[in-house]
Formats: sequence, structure tokens, C-alpha cells
Amino acid sequence: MTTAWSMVHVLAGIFSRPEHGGSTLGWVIGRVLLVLLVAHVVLIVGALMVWSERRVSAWMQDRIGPNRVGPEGLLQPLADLGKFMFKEDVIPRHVDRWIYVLAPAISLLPAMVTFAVIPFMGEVQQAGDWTWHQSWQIADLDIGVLYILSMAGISVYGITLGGWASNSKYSLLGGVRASAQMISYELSLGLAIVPVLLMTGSLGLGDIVRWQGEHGWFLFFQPLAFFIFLVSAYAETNRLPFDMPESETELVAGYHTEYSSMKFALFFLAEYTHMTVGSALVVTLFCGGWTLFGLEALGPWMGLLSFALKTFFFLFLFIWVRWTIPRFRYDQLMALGWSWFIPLALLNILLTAAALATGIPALLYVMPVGLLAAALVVVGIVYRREKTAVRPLAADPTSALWSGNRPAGGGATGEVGS
Amino acid sequence: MATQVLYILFGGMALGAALLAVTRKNPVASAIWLVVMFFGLAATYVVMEAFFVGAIQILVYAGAIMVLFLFVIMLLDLRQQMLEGKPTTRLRFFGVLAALLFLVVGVVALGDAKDRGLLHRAVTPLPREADIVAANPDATSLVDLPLDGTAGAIADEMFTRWVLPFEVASVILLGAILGAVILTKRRLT
Amino acid sequence: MTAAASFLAVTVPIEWSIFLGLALFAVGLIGVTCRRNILLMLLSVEIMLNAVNVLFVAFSRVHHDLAGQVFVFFAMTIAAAEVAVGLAIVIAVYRLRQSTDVDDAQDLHDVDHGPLPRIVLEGEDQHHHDHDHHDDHEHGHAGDGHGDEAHGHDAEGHAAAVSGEDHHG
Amino acid sequence: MADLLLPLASAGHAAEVVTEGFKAWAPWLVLFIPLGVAFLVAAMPPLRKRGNAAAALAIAGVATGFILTTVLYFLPLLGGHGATYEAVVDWIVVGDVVIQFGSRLDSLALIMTMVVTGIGTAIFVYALGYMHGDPAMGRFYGKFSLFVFSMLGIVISPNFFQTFVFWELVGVSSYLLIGYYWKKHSAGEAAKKAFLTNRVGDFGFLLGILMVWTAVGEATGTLSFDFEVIRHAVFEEGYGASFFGSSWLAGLGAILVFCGCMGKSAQFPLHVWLPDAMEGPTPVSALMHAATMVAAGIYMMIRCFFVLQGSSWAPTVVAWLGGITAFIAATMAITQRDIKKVLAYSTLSQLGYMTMALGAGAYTAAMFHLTTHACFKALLFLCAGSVIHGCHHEQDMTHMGGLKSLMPSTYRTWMIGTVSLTAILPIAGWWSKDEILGSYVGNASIAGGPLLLILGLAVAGMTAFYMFRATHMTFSGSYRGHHPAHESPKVMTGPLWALAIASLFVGFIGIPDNTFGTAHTNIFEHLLHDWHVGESAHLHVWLAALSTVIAIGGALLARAIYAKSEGKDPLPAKLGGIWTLCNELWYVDRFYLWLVRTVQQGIANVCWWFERNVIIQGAINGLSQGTRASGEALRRAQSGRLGAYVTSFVVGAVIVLLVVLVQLQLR
Repeated sequence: MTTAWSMVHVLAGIFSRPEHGGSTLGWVIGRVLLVLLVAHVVLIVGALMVWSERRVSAWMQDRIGPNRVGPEGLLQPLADLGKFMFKEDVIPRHVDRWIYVLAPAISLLPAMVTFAVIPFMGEVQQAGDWTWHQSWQIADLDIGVLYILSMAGISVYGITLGGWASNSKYSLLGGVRASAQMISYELSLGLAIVPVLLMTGSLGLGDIVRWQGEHGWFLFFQPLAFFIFLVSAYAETNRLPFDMPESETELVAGYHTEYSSMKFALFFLAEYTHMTVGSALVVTLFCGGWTLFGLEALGPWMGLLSFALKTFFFLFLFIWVRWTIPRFRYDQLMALGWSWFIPLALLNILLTAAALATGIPALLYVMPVGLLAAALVVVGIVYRREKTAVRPLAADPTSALWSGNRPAGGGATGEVGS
Repeated sequence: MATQVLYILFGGMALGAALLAVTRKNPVASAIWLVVMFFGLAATYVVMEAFFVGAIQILVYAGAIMVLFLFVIMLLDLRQQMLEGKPTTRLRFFGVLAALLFLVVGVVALGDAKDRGLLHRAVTPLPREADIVAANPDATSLVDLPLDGTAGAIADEMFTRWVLPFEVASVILLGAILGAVILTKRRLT
Repeated sequence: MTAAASFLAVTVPIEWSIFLGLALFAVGLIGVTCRRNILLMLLSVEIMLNAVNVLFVAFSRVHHDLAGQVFVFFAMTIAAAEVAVGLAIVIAVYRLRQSTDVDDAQDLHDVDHGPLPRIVLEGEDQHHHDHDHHDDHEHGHAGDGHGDEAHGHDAEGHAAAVSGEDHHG
Repeated sequence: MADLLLPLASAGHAAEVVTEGFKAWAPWLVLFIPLGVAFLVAAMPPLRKRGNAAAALAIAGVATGFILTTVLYFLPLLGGHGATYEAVVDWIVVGDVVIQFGSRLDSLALIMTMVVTGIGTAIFVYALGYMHGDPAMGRFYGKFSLFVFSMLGIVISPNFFQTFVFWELVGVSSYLLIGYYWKKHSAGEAAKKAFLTNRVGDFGFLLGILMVWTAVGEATGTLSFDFEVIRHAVFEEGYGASFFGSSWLAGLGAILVFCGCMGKSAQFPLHVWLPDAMEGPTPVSALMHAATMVAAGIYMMIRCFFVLQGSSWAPTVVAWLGGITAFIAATMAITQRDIKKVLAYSTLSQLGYMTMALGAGAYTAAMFHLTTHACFKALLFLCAGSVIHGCHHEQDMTHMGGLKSLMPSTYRTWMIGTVSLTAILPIAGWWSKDEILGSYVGNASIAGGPLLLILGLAVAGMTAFYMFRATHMTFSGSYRGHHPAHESPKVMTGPLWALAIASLFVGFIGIPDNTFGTAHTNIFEHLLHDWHVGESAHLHVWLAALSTVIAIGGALLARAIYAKSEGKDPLPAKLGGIWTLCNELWYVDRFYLWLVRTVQQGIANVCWWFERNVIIQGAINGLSQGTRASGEALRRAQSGRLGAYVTSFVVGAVIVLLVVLVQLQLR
């Protein structure tokens, strides 16, 4: 770790911004190198996640998991890669060829580029008389959060297009479900961040992390926002318990039913990259990013370590949840998003704004905790009820969207189809 | 130099993508090309240093509007609709002619305006961070500095000068939501 | 100014942006006029809206007035609203017609509705009264026809039915 | 003109102005107590049903007003000089134009308020007896209070705008009161007639106000309705000259303002409503035609006398209109058989006198005559009411007679009133009427002034004649009625005596300064300290003697003809055509009837034809047919193809762009 850090540090010193004394060419080369570095790290982490998911799930189910390739099976991803590479690349005749080929790449890309704005460590910067904490990231956009939301918004394309291009009913349903689900949860995702932005006063992720370094993590200020963001992130990454687009029991494998070989591997990798990005975002927005209660002052490597450990924890949480909580029904998923998360997030925004406007800091500490508790109690009650009452799918208003021209209501209302 | 090159690159990309979008037979292909156009335009916005607009261009158009389009295309399963009936040749001819005429008239007007010296200004770059620091010796933090085209500056403008239009826009959105819900209800009772 | 700054700081002439806007608008126009699929017409309208946005941003930067960029924001809001309602209409039309071709929805083309009522003054001859009454009768039928339309699927057939009634009148 | 204006300009502003404290706000109390009473009566059915309770409330209200005003008036006078009480609030603010609402109680307004509330109190008490047994007495007192409120609003008004608002309120409440016996057809008709005739005058009034308003704005640079501002404009800003540079327009403005007076004070040719208004209960007639409504016009003209003074020719017109009114009303009064009608025409005639005074610039004299007339005319009306009450609602004098012994109190008070009205020294009416006639002596500002003086003297004779004619027909001889007559109760004779005493003595406050050679006998001019303008009244001994002789002569002539006539009138036979002319009211009403029935109906017929044949047949049906035809022609264009619509739209837009571009190129 230390070696890796010193290398980064040297690079960073040489390739600092021209305004801070670096040379233009050096800065450009440095940026490019940084991009390559981050991209590789993300991909490697994604690959490792494949391994760790299998190990952790095995551990949870009292199995052993892959342990043959390399120490503790760590090289298993490499072996998988080889397997994918050499498998036959089937492109069915009925597919929409161009889009079919493009879709896996499209699905991986947004996750990768999101990392451009995530600050992974910090250090003290100087320019003339000025001294400030600088977050290390590829680009400290002042619209960082908007950028993230944009990328989250377009990440749906890969899955949707893949599902459509496959020209099979399971794939199509998976794709349609994915688009509806991700549009829905994008809203709660975005709304959950708003209180954070209100309190920080900036859209830049670097600023948000610095604010948390000075005042404390948003996890403590905004537990409800944290909760909503976390669950919405699960939905956005199509992970269990929200893996509607690929739910095996209903749709075989959803949008990637028709895919094989490296194309399937890319979809696979995209999912894990999304998980990584999601975890990194949760860490950045709510768990202080590279800060660690002042310990980051020990040196930039401490910030990097803190960031990595927190991210790994949330990645572990992803896996933990997957093997613990059963899949939601589609109508439950939609009801949770539209009827609970969005109103709660709006309420949270309102209360936070009120607390900020009235200038009563105590509200900021007490109110969110109470909200979270109330929300959890309500959700618990609802799911207890949902579990006992099994509704027929036809009664669900949204089901009309999936059933083409089937009349809704089934005739229970006495309506005679025209 | 780089700015101009980038502008031409992304602007051309947007234009080409737009042309492809309106000429594809496959609606999904049209939609994808339109997404490409949105990205191209977002990039030109960034080149013009309108970062906020660039970001919401992707967020709103590519992330929401086009997904909705794709969603509807898939919902209606328009694969069969790809072989759409051709409009009468006369109509198509007049349509293209009118559009081209519009372009010609626009370019002529542009040239005319340039001849009259109405276009002497160009899209100017923002002051650099260092310049701003130099120009504001009293500021104690970067956050205090006036930056053009950023989210903060636009927010200042939007919530002071344009707060009424902002609220009106929200009401329009509400109306649109209600309209969409009512229109897509299966039966109005 | 440092090298990097000067590397990036070369300006973009305003007429490039104007041309880009014009061209995009023309492309959108072609789309709206030449496509018959209602979804693609909506898409083309989006292109036209974007063409305007380009000009907004460009002039905003030229004049250093953020109003232009704020208006882009509003334009996007309106576009979102328009698309939401437009797509809802598309779905509604599709349900009714099983088609997204605009030429399949021609209910508003010319139909003869018979003579209009006129103001008849007190003390005018009985003939006019008669005529007026007749008008009402006919309108009653026309109303029935519209009622049928709600259930009917074939616009052409409906139009034929109405004009047939007129011949009776 | 200028030499006349100078003494006018020096009038006013001598008094202390009180704008704060209870004194300033007390007028509001005086104003709003009657409104409160009216509101209570309207809003509380129990009160409305118990007439006596409503009456007590109303009497208490108006009496409070009288006491309050009197105290307000005399308190500062004890200190040596008068006071003006002013309490205004901004009412309507439109841009630069600020219209105020409130009260400005200078000496003029104070005297008027005292007259209104004082005589009002007497009449209110009297009505308690007169209206006894009327099931709708609560309603009566409610409307009565509303009427007093409207009148007071005019009196205390500081500006034309408020005056106009209350002017209309007076119109409405008089409509309600005249039509009090609404089940009687003639009462309803009379109410309508009064209202419509007043509308004619009010319309002119409104135009006049607006003309003055703009002219004042022209002269001073500020648009204002305020009387003080107008006064300032007239006397110091050259308003008359700068009235858009036209003295003709200045006169027109004054005459239009006078139109309001013409309506309310029933001047020729808008006098026709007043006699008909006798359809109301007698207390109403007394209040409306003695102290309040008809006085409102005169009061308003005195209040804004500077408007009249701003013009060179308008006063002449006013004076002549007053003279004509006084004369023809007197001739009409001679022919009446209805006791209330006699008094009504007499009122007209006296108002004519006041208007003559206005024309001559003798505003103090006009106000003085208004005050004395209010006393004795109220007294006479109440006496007439008492007679009518005593004779069981008989109004025809030929069915009366011999009431001298049957109704002694009524007879004595009636005689005091008659002598006062007839203007026989030294009772009230003589002083005031003589002051008016005196203002014409040596007055060169009125064209035909001497003629008017002779007219005034003739009217004085006729006044004596018709009053004593009425007296003899009513009280002399033997009783010819069908029901036994009786004296009225104390509650009615009490107010009669109060007013009689007032009529006896009120004249002495206005003895011209030169009468006894010592100064300051003219208390009225002193009372009207900040409003007395022009020269002081002057006693012309020859005129006094002449008018007294004429009056006594008229009285004696009436006695000779009617003392023994026992209800039969020998005059119609003797006078012939002249009698018919007077009895037919100079054919004014018939002329109006012809105007409405023939002229207006003819115009309406033409309009009706035009509307029916041109507008409905031509324009409306033509429009619909035209729309229809063009629609038929154009509906082929509605192909229903969206693409075609869009394309044609785009082509059109491009054409417009091309045109614009070409135009730009050509420029």
C-alpha cells in the first residue's frame, strides 16, 4: 500500500495543475495516467467482487466456494475471464445486430466514467498565500452530483437496449422493467441527495467530503437520506432484492438471456462496477469519503485507506443483503419507490430546509433520526401486511403496462370490454 | 485552437446524429442517435463553458426524456411499425424543400448580420481560477468567488430574477403529470 | 497567461453556434414534416427545441448574461412536460387505433354538419320555426354519431355514416 | 369681476382648525349614529316590528347629533372666535389622485348640521304621533335615519366626491321615503318620478364635478375634488381664466354643477318631482322639503360658491332660473286645493328666492333664508300634517274649514308660520327675504336685475295671497268635512310650538347692521364667520316698506275673497285662461309626458327597427351565414393529415421569414 501510495504521490507532485506550478504537458499526461489508473483499479475491484461474492455467499451458506485457482481462489476471476474469452460468441439471427453488440459496452461505460468525480483521497494544497484541502479525483467538477445523476440516468440504456435488441420476450420484459425501475428509483436517489446539498451548499463532491471532514458525516445528520440513497442504489444497480430485470424465476435471465461469451461477461462486469460505484458514492456522500475523524491528517495514504475500507464494507453489504433478503414483487418494488421513498425524501428535504432556514441546529440532529425510525417502523408494518395479503397481479394498475391490450380490472368491476 | 476543434467535432457529431435520427427506419435506432446528439450538444455546452446546462442536458434529455421514449417504443413494441407507410412524395418533397429553404434563409440572414457587423463578439472564455483569485484579493475561500456558468451562479440567477418563471414551470410540470396520468388511464369514468 | 490557459482559451465564433442551431432546426423540420410515425415526430420536435437551446447558451456566453442558460433550463422543463403529455397521447392513440401512424388518425377532416341554427325573432313566419326544429333534430343525430365514435374503431366508416345521414336530411 | 372677487377671496380661514382629538372626530359620531340606527332597524326584526323602540332609538340618535353639534359650535364661540373641525382619512388612492373621506365642519356646515338635526329632532318627535298605529313604523324610522345620515354626509363633506356619493344616497333614501306607502300606486309613481328627475340633475352634476376637477387640475397642477383646493384655484390660481382658456366653458361647468342643485332643490325646469313627492307621509314632506333634501342643493351651491364665481355669466342664468321658479311656483300654488300641494309649491317658490340670492352673490342671505325657511316651512308642513291627521287623512281644503276653534294649537302655530312665510315684520321670514331682495338693489352684476327685483316683489304678494287663501279655506268658516275633526295629541303639538317659537325669533339673528345705526346686530353674519362673503346685508327702508305693503295687500285680498267663501273658489271663473294655465302647472308636466311618449318612443321605434332588421338579420345572421359559407369553402383544406398541416405551417413560416429578410435587405 505504501509503495503504491508513494508512486501516486510522486506522480501527483510532478503532474499537478499548471496553476499550482506544474507544466501543462505534465499535467495532461498526469491526468491521463490517473484516468488509466482509476479505470484499472475499478475494473480489478469489479473482477475481485466476482470472487468475493462467491466466497461470501458460500460462507453464508456454510459452503467453501472457489478456492482452487491461486491463493484462496483469488485468481478465479482470471480463470473466468479465460473461460468467457474462449466461449463461442453466439449472435442469434433474429436480433437487432448493431444494438445487440453495443448494449454490453453501453452498460459498462456509465459506471466507469462516474468514477471521474469521486474523490478518493485528500491532501493540503497551496497556491501563493492560499492553503486548502484538495480532494484527489480525476475531475473536481463543481456540478459533480449532477454529473453522477446524469450517469446514473443513462446507465439504464445498456440493459434496456440489450433487452430490446435481443428480440425475445423475456429480454424485452427485462428491459422494459429495467427502464421503469431505474427511472423510478433515480428520483428517490436524486431527492435523497438534496438535503446533503442543502447543508453543504455545493454540488462538488470534493466540497461535500471536506464539509464532512469539518462537521461530521452525513450518515449522522441525514440517516433517512442515507437509508433511501442506499436502497435506491440497490435498485439502480439491479441487485437483489430488486433484480427484477433479470429475475431468474420469472424471466429466465431477463435482458441478458440471449447473451453469451464476452458480451455476457461485460454485462456481468458492469453490474459489479455499478456496485463499486454505488458503494463509493455512499461512502463519499454519507460516510465522509476519505476523511476518518481527523485521522486523515496522518497523511494522504490514510485518506485513501479509509476510503477503500469504507467502500469495501459497503460492497460487502451489497453481497450480504443479496443473500439475506428475498426478491420483491414488481408491484411492491414500485409501491416502495413511489409511495414511500419519494414522499419521505421530499419530507426530509422540507424538514432539512426548515431546520436550515430557522437556524435551529438541534433540529438537524434530532429530526432525521426520528424520521428514520418512523420510516422504518412504517415500512416494517407495511411489509408485514404485504406478506400476508397476496394480491392478484391483475389488480395492479401498472400491470396494464406489461400485458399489452389485456383489459384491466378483469371484470371484477362489472365492466364489459367494448 | 483546441476549443474550436472540439466545438466543430462535437457540433458536427450532434448535427450528424440528428440527421441520422430523423432518417432511420427503426425507431429505436432513431432514439439512440438522438441520445448521441444530446451528448454532442452537451459536449458543445461544456466547450462553451456552460457546465450546468451540459450536465442537465444529459440528466434531463438523455437520462429521462429519451428513456421515456425508449420505454414507450418498447411498450408499444414498434418493431412492426418499422415499415411505416411512405408519405406522399409531394408532401415529402415540400417538407424537405421548406426545411432547406429555412436553412438557406437562415444562413443568408446570418451572413447579412455579419456584413452589418452585428456579430463582432464571440463566445468568450471564463476567467481562470488563478485570475479570479488575483481579481478578488479579499475573498477567503474559493466558494466565495464569483464563477460564471457554474451551478451556483445559475442558481443565484434562477432563484432571484427568474423565481416566478421557475414556479410557473413547476406548475406546468404538475399539469403535465396530471395530464399524462389521466390520458393513460384505461377508461375515464 | 499560462500555456494551458491559452491552449484552451481560443474563442468560438458566435456564427458557428448560430449555424449549428439553424442546421439542427432544419433537420428537426425535415423530421416533423416527412415522418409519419408520431413518436418520430415528437423526437424531431426535441431536436428543434435543442436547436434553440444551443442559441440560448451561445448568446448567454457572448453577453455574459446567465438568463440564457436559465432559459435553457426552462426549455428543458417544458420539453419534459411536453414529452410526458405527448407520450401519454401516443399511448392513448395507440390503444384506440393500434397504430402510431399519424395518418391513421384523421377524425378531424371535413364532415358536413348540416345547416346552422339562426336567431329567429318573435313574430317571424312559421316556416322558420319549422326549419329550426328540423335543425335540432338533425343535431340530435349528429350527437348520436359522436357517441358511436367513442366505441368505433374505423374513422372512415364513421365519417361515411355521418355524411349518409346528411343525405337523408 | 375682479373687484367682486377680492372680498370673496378674503373670506374664510379666520377660524382655528381642529384636526385632532375627540372634537375633530365628533362629527363622525353625528354622521354615523343615524346610519347605525338605520342598520339596527334593518338588521333586527324585533326592533323593526316594535315601532316605538325604533322611534326612540332614532330620536335619541338625531337629538344626540343636535346636542353634539350645538356644543361643538358654541364652545369655541365662547372663546371669541369659531373653530373648524376636520377629520379626514384617505379613501381612494389611485396614483397621484387621493380622494378623502371625512368631515370638515366649518361654521357653514355647523349651522347646516344644527338645522338638519334640530328640525329633524322636532319632526322625529312629531312623527311619533303622526305615524301612531302604523304597523311599519320601525321601517319608517329606519328609512328616516338613513335619510338623515345621507343628508349629514353632504353637509360635512370636504370634497365633491363625497358630496356626490351622499347626494346619490339622499336620492335613494328619498325614493324610499316618498314611496313609503308603496301599496298606493301614486306613491310608487311619485317615488319613481322623483328619482328619475333627480337622475337628470345628478348626471349634469357629475359632468360638472368632472369638468371642475379637470379645470382645477389644469390650474393648480393637482387633480383634486377638495373644496378648499377648488377655492384656492378659483381665487388664487386664475382658474376662471385658465378653464381651458374659455370663460364659456367655466360657465358651463358652473351651470352643470348647478344642475345638481336644480334636481335636488327642484329648480325650473326640474321642479316637477317636488309636488308629487307629497305622496310620502307628512313628516317626510316636512323633513325633505323644509330642512334637508331641497336645502341640500342650495347648501351645496353655497359650499362651492367659488365655482359659480369662477364664471362671469353663470350667476345670471342661476338668478333668472331662480326668479322663474319663484314666480311660476307661486302662480301654481294659488290654484291648488290640496293643503300639502300649496305648501309644496310654496317651497318651490321660496327655493327660487334662495337661488336668486345665489345668483346675486348673496350667499349669506341664501343661507339665512334657508335657515329661517327650514324653521317655518317645517312648522307649516307639520301643521298641515296635524290638520290632515285631525281631519282623518283629508287633504282637500274644500273639505275643511272652521278648524280655528276645533284645532286651536294647530291654528295658532299655523298662523305664526304663515305670517313668517308671508314675510310680515318682524317675524323670521321677513328678515331673510328682505335680505335677498335687498341684494338686488343696486346690483349691476345680474343682467335684468331690476326686473328680477320686481318679480321678487310680485312673488312676495302672491305668497301672501296663497298662504292666506289656504289659511281661510282651512280655518275660517264652518267645518265641511265628513268626519269630526279633533286636535292632535301633545306629542304633535309640542314640536309645533317649538318650531313656532323658533320661527318667531330666528329672524332676529339676521338684522342688518345698519338697522339701528349700531354695528353687529347681524348675528347670523357673525355666526357664519368664516363663510360670510361679499358685502354685509343692508336694510333698504323703502324696500322693506314696499314689500311689507305688498304682503299685507296680498293677505287682505285673500281675506276679501276667501274669508266667507266656504270652500268655493271664485277665482277660476274670474281668471279664466290664466287660471287654467297655472292649474295645469304651465303645461311643463304635459310637455315632459309628450317628450317621453312621442319623441323618445319615436327614437326607440327607429332603433328597434334598426336592431331587428340590420343588426340581427344583417349582422348576426349574416355573420353566421358568412362564417358558415366560408367554412364550407375552406373545409376541403382539412385533410386530417398532420404531415400536411405541419408542412403548410412550415412553408408559411418560411415565406414570412423570406419577406422579413427581403424587407431588411431593401431598407
